[in-house]
Amino acid sequence: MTVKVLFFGMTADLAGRRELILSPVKNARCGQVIAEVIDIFPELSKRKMLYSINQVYAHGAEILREGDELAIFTVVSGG
Amino acid sequence: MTVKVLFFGMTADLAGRRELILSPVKNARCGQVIAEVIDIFPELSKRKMLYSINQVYAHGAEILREGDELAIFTVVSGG
Amino acid sequence: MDFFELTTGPLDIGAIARRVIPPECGATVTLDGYVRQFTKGRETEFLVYEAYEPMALKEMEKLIRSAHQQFEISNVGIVHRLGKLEIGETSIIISVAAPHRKAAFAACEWLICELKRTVPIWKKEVYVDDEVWVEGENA
Amino acid sequence: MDFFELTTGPLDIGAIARRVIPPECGATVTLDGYVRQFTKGRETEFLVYEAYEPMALKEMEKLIRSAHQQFEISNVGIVHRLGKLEIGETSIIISVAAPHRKAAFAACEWLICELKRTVPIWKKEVYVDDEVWVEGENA
Repeated sequence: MTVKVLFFGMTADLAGRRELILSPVKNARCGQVIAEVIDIFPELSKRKMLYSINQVYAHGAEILREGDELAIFTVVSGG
Repeated sequence: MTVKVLFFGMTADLAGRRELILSPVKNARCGQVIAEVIDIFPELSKRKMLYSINQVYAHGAEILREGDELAIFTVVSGG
Repeated sequence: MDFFELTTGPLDIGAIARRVIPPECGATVTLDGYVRQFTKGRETEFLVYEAYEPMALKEMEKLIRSAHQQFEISNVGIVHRLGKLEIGETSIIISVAAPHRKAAFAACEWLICELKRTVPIWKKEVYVDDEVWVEGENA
Repeated sequence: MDFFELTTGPLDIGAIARRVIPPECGATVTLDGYVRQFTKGRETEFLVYEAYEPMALKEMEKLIRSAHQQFEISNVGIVHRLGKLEIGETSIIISVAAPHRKAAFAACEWLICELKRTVPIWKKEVYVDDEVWVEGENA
């Protein structure tokens, strides 16, 4: 299956890109895919990360489905 | 001595005027002058009144001086 | 800079909020009071505000001084409109700028509460067939 | 009517505060956040806000729904600006109308606090010789 990984703000700078298509194993958990992303971009491991699946905050245990949109970002700072 | 009495909003309506010049006895207290005003305009006695002397809230025990400005009004309702 | 004014013209909330902003501050909290169409189920045609103007300005100045003593705020702006106001028009704007928004919220809420209690301004509600000078709840 | 928007254009606090006013309400409380010139003593040149736009809008909608459950309020308007902002420009406006001002103050303060904690928007502070993506304090 394929999932789309999105980066914003600092994570986009650290990854040097805003988007990445990954093909994790079927029924991969969110946390496994995050670990895979950090392997590719080790700089990301230095920051406290938050993630969302299909625009809803995720905790890591969620199982990803084909076509899911996984976003990885630092603690928000709007306002 | 003479003091100027001012009315606002409801007290101006009840007194039918906005201003009155009174000549109380020397060293008259605020409360005495208020009582005198209420004798002239008995309608005023039906409302809870606040007063000020020279634009500062007064309690009634203050001694009035020549030329003082005494205002009589109902509980404020701005905002 | 603080400011406190009485005016018979329309109030511009944006212009007033902007005037209290100092360069080092991060947030402004603004209270915007306006003429209600219905009060206790009764339809208001329009409102008239009257003030004992020199005393009202003195009391507003006192409130601002007291707010600075109680809260860590930078600037306060208070403008109260007088005269005839149509439904939906703004009668009062209180804008408070502070380095931390918590103080701005607290000061703004305290200021409107105290202003309603102490500043000599009176509101007349005009109905189709009647009119009433409103008496405040606090003495 | 509630509304929540992201925009790259300048924000007009007066226009936004006015949009939340229903005829039966008496007060609007508006929070106006803007670009500080100095952060921890360092002079900011300008700011850039970036959002995960579809998720930010969903989170803003959730906040408004939750505010209605917790507070007796009529309408809420939230507009956050994105892109480049100069010093002094407004980055966010939250406007809450309520029959009683106490609820409007409480809801507005809760909304800005929660927005800063949950809505996926990031701020980049640009200095003369450096730039930093700000990381929020709450997780």
